[in-house]
Amino acid sequence: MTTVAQFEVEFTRILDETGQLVGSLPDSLSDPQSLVPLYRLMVLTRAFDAKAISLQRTGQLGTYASSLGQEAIGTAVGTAMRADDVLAPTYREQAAQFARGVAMSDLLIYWGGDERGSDFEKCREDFPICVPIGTQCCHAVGAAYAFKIRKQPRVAVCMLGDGATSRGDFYEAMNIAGVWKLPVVFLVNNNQWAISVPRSAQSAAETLAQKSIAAGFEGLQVDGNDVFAVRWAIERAFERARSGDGPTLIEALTYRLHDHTTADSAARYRSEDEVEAMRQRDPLKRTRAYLESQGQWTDDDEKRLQEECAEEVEAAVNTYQASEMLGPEAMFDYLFESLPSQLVAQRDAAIADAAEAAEERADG
Amino acid sequence: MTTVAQFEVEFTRILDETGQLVGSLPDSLSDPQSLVPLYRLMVLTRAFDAKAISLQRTGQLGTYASSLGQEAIGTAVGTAMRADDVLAPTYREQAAQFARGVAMSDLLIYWGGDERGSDFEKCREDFPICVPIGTQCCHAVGAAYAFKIRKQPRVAVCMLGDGATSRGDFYEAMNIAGVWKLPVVFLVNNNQWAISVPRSAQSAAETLAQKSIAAGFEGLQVDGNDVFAVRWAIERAFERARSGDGPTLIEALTYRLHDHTTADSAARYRSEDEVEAMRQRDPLKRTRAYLESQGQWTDDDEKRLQEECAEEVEAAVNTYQASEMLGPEAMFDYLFESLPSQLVAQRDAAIADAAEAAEERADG
Amino acid sequence: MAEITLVEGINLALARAMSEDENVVVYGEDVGLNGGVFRATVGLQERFGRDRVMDTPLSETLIGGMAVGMAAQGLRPVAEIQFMGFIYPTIDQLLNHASRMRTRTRGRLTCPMVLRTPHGGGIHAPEHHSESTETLLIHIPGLRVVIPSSPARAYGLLLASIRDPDPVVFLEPTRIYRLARQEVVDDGEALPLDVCFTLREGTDVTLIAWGAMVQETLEAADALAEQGVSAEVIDAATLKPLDMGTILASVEKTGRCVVVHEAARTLGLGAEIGAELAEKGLLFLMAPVKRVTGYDTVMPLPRTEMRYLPSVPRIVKAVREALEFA
Amino acid sequence: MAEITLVEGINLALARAMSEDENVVVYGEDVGLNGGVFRATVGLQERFGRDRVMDTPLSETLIGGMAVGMAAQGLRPVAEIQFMGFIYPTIDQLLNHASRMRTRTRGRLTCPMVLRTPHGGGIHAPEHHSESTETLLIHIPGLRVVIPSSPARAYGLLLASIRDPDPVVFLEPTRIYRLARQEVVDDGEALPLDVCFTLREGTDVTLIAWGAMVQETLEAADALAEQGVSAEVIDAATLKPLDMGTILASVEKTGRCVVVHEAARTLGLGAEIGAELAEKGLLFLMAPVKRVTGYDTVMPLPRTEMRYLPSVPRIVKAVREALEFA
Ligand SMILES: Cc1ncc(C[n+]2csc(CCOP(=O)(O)OP(=O)(O)O)c2C)c(N)n1
Ligand SMILES: Cc1ncc(C[n+]2csc(CCOP(=O)(O)OP(=O)(O)O)c2C)c(N)n1
Ligand SMILES: [Mg+2]
Ligand SMILES: [Mg+2]
Repeated sequence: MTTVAQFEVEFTRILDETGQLVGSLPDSLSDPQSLVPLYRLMVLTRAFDAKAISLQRTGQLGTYASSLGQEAIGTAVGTAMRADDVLAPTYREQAAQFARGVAMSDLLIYWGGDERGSDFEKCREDFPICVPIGTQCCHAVGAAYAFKIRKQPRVAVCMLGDGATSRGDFYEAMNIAGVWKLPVVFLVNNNQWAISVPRSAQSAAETLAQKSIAAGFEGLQVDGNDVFAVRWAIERAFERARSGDGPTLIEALTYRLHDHTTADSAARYRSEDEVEAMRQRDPLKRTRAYLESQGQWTDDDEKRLQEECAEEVEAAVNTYQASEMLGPEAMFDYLFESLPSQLVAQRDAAIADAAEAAEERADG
Repeated sequence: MTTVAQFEVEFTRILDETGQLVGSLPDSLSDPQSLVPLYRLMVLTRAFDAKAISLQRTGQLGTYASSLGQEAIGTAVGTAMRADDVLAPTYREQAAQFARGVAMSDLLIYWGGDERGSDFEKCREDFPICVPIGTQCCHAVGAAYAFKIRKQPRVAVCMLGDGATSRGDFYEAMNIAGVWKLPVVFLVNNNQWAISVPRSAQSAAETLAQKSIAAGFEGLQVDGNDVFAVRWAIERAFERARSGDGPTLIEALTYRLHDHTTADSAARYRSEDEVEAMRQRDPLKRTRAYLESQGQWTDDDEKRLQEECAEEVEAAVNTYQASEMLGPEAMFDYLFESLPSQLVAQRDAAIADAAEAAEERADG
Repeated sequence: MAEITLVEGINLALARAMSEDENVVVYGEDVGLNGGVFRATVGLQERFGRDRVMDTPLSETLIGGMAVGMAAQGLRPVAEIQFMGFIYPTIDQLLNHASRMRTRTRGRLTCPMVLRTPHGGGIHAPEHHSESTETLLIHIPGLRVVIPSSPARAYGLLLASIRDPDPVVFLEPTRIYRLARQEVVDDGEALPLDVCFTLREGTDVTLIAWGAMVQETLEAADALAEQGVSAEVIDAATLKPLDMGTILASVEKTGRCVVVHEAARTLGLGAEIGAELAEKGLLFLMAPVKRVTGYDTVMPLPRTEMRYLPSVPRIVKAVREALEFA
Repeated sequence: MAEITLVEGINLALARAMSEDENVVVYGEDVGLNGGVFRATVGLQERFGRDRVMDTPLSETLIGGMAVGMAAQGLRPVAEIQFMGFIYPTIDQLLNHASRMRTRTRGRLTCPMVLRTPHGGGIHAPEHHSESTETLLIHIPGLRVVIPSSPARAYGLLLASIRDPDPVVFLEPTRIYRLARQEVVDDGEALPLDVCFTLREGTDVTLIAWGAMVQETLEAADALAEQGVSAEVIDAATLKPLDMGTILASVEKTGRCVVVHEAARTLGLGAEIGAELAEKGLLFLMAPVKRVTGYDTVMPLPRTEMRYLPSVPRIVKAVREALEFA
């Protein structure tokens, strides 16, 4: 018997639960001022989530998936990316999308049930939110391939959940990324739950980071509630990707504090004790504590920030609520670059039906 | 940074290329007489392959996939299995199927284009040959689940190729096998090629054995041209499975000496030098050398064996060639347990059309 | 006798089938402790144990394929795909294996499995959660496709599907999961898997629908009745094999046919019905066969999804056109 | 001007498209050095390099999904699935993403991809290698489905498919890959993606077919001509969107229609044609619309596969039945 391969998976934390540094900050964050925007984005995301939930509860928004407790991950990823990188997000990476320049109103429009919410004004090459779990992995490697053969120093970032790591897509995408050395980063938001299925029932793998071993490239684990650690890991992965060293898998350990979505009741399948314990690991709390300890943050700053965020969110809600309903022709007008003549009759009928329905509503 | 997981992949060889033992035989093979049947099955399989190829070349058989050079794997696997275990084979595991009791004539009937070739008389719970690559992995775990909840000490064996390890099915099946601790063994016949795609282009993973790390269970690598090593590894895996310790992945390193199938010309994409070098590692040659060195085998034995095998194969060919064509009703009669009335008209039409066609042939 | 909803009818049938036959196992994503995202499997894990009601990892290909292996061993897997929009990875296994295992092995191995999945739109669900792509399944030889439109038919058809010795895809119309209550006797009586249900008799036109569209169609029939039009309403229910006998007999009587489905028009099941009428109905068809369907475009997000779905006015209009044909 | 086969027409179009537009990349299993198991991509890797002609790992889900990502970046991926029987894992990506990317993002991202795959039976190939499941693709809104039946149409339609700004599935009839040679001018002229081709004019009956069945249908038309029956033969070619205008005009002229396809009967494309005729043809249909198709059963293994496929006698018989209807 000879040993023909050996692997290790490392875990990294820089900022502990109490807000103490237990490692060194990445160079990009050496200026203390650079930390405030990270904290700000996390707070904004939390304010947005809270508002979205309340809109949903009052019938003003569709089903919504909160990122409560997981804001550090998207914040680190989104702020580390360059403008011309490409993000392939799930429905739970609001912070990353905001950092990319997606308007908060667009996310509301999307969850309000309107396609225009995916027509981002900025980051126009980012993929829209991906609902079919894991399928975005294939898109990310496709984009990464384009970067590679065009010799562009760009990276595709694929975000996915712990549940998504059980999908064949994830594995097939990792496998080709490994063998073609594609500039792509797979970032697993391991929030311990896939709806009601706990991480332990999802895979016997001791870590999700080790799944990249199957594809022949590095996987690492970080504290996902530590925005510095996630930044460190993703920057390292970007460096590898941009210098032609191929993909990286990052598992960010976090916890889904909220129900899966507004359509879910987590109380059915997990204990409040567990959730309460996890609240102590809150990424915002520890970042604020650190900023305070560095003299970078005061209660006044906090108060001002909370107000600013509330205003920004409110403005987004207003934009959302002012958006008019799409016309019936919209079902047809983006299906193909130009509508085949075969569909013209259907389009006409849809327009006529909508008009009749509107008339009836006016009459009735 | 803390190390949170560590893995190793071991390679095992017991019989080297020259026929020398470089490790110890598994207990089940401690009686020298027990080795002869292994050699016999390998020789029989090779004789069968050669005949099938010649039938195909002369228009008497459909496309055929030879197992030339890979006979040790199926031999070890098939002979290690208990009668009530279940095999989920590819199209290239003739030796395993023969060991299971599949009639040689059935394989000819199958490759001759007749469904009855999958209606094995023995091993009636084995899956038929699986052509859509990797899909059988899901079947094997399904069967293993039945064994588990029924508390039967049975094992499902899933055989697959190196190419198949790139399919999501393989990974999804491994993942659930790991987390549910299913009594299943994944045996990768790594013959270095998936049609024209070399192992190196299939995955960046240093070994295919390590792919099980993604699913949280052990993977090991063996010399697939060493029938003793494969037997050792599969017996070990069976023991684990039967004692509730779950799945094992075994990568058996071998080489596809023949074209992918009779429809392929490997000369287009690989050098004769490479093939020639690999011929030196032939599993039959080394087993015979070992048997001879142990005084278990003589030239006479060899001659007799070759004759016996030729006869057996010939008998199978006769059975195959005597098989009559299925009637047109056969298209319908195995679709459902009982044919829905909706299909009766189609069945009648098919029978009538076949009768008319026969008449026309008779007339013309 | 209790008044129950359609989704409760599903639950009742599952429990019944599980208590009758220990080979029945129920699995999928979130079907265990959580009882399914629509509560269809609620209570089953507690009652029948974790060996028989299993939460799987998030692996749809596997969910489809594992059933084939289980069924080959004599289990009766009843697998759930959480929404129809996520069923596509199972097609490989349904088409290449489940529907063929009996044929391929001349009956040596069989595949008595059920794949359940919520079907259709109109519940303001997120993207990809409102699909009605039954065509992709109906076209597959060797597969049965079933969809109920009432609590009683949900109970009876699901029982039949689980007991059937061959693979069945069982679609569940989410929009009417809880729309109405009906008395359902838990007597273990299954319904046949190859007949349509004539829900209302009529003489002027035959309306054919299934799943949630049965509701719209019955309402349209009501509206038409007020206009003096007598509509026969048929719930196709077993989409494959489809009971064309009942449909042809009805259209022979009424002379007119309108098919209603939320699936996209092109090659929705309405196409098969229309084509059968074009072959067998020429002597009695008095009007064009109309199809009121989803458009050949993507199901819109919830804010405008109702524009996509057939509505009572659209159905009434099509019937009026058929009646006015000359 | 060379006389080439259909598969050579494919190869010619691929080479043309690649030399015209550096964004075109060709990938799949064995398409590189090996030139494809049917030789459709032979020589391309040598000519255009390994960055543009790539052998992938054996991962069909990925093959489908990666195209979506490439296309979003402005590449024009032309992916190959080795046989149609292995296309099913791509349906998830085709349906949930490729066909919807433009709609979902209001045109911000698009998906100009082509998925090529060999189609159909009759070549005595192993199990799962003789499929004709175009229905599963035709039903998907936002997807084009194309199939040629001659070398020239292979060349022109494939060029059009690659240049098209939206996703196209391009089916290649293996049975006629090398059946006949035809002069094809490599002039970069594409054919339209939404019109049928009328291959032969006639007055008594309209025969509609596509892919390899065009050959059988033309032979049947010959046989019918000998019997004094004048058949119009239409190659549907672009199965989605289907040019019903040409078909309706033809049937209006002939009064009779027979559709021929090797796909299973139920919800084969013949169903859509039949249903359209049941809606729009009542005033001119003189006979039942007949469908000569594969049966609703599993494509048999090669020894008996010809029993499954429509044959010249089956086509002729259906036409005779239509002619004798009164
Ligand atoms: C392919 C697919 N299957 C099922 C679902 C339904 N579903 C939505 S979210 C979810 C769980 C996802 O878990 P995970 O990947 O951990 O992400 P999280 O929601 O925890 O962020 C499921 C099963 C889906 N959207 N897509
Ligand atoms: C899903 C699927 N894709 C493609 C094919 C066509 N094909 C047949 S064998 C083969 C290569 C398989 O390679 P490997 O798994 O290494 O097995 P081997 O043939 O080398 O034993 C391919 C691509 C197939 N049969 N199934
Ligand atoms: Mg999760
Ligand atoms: Mg191989």
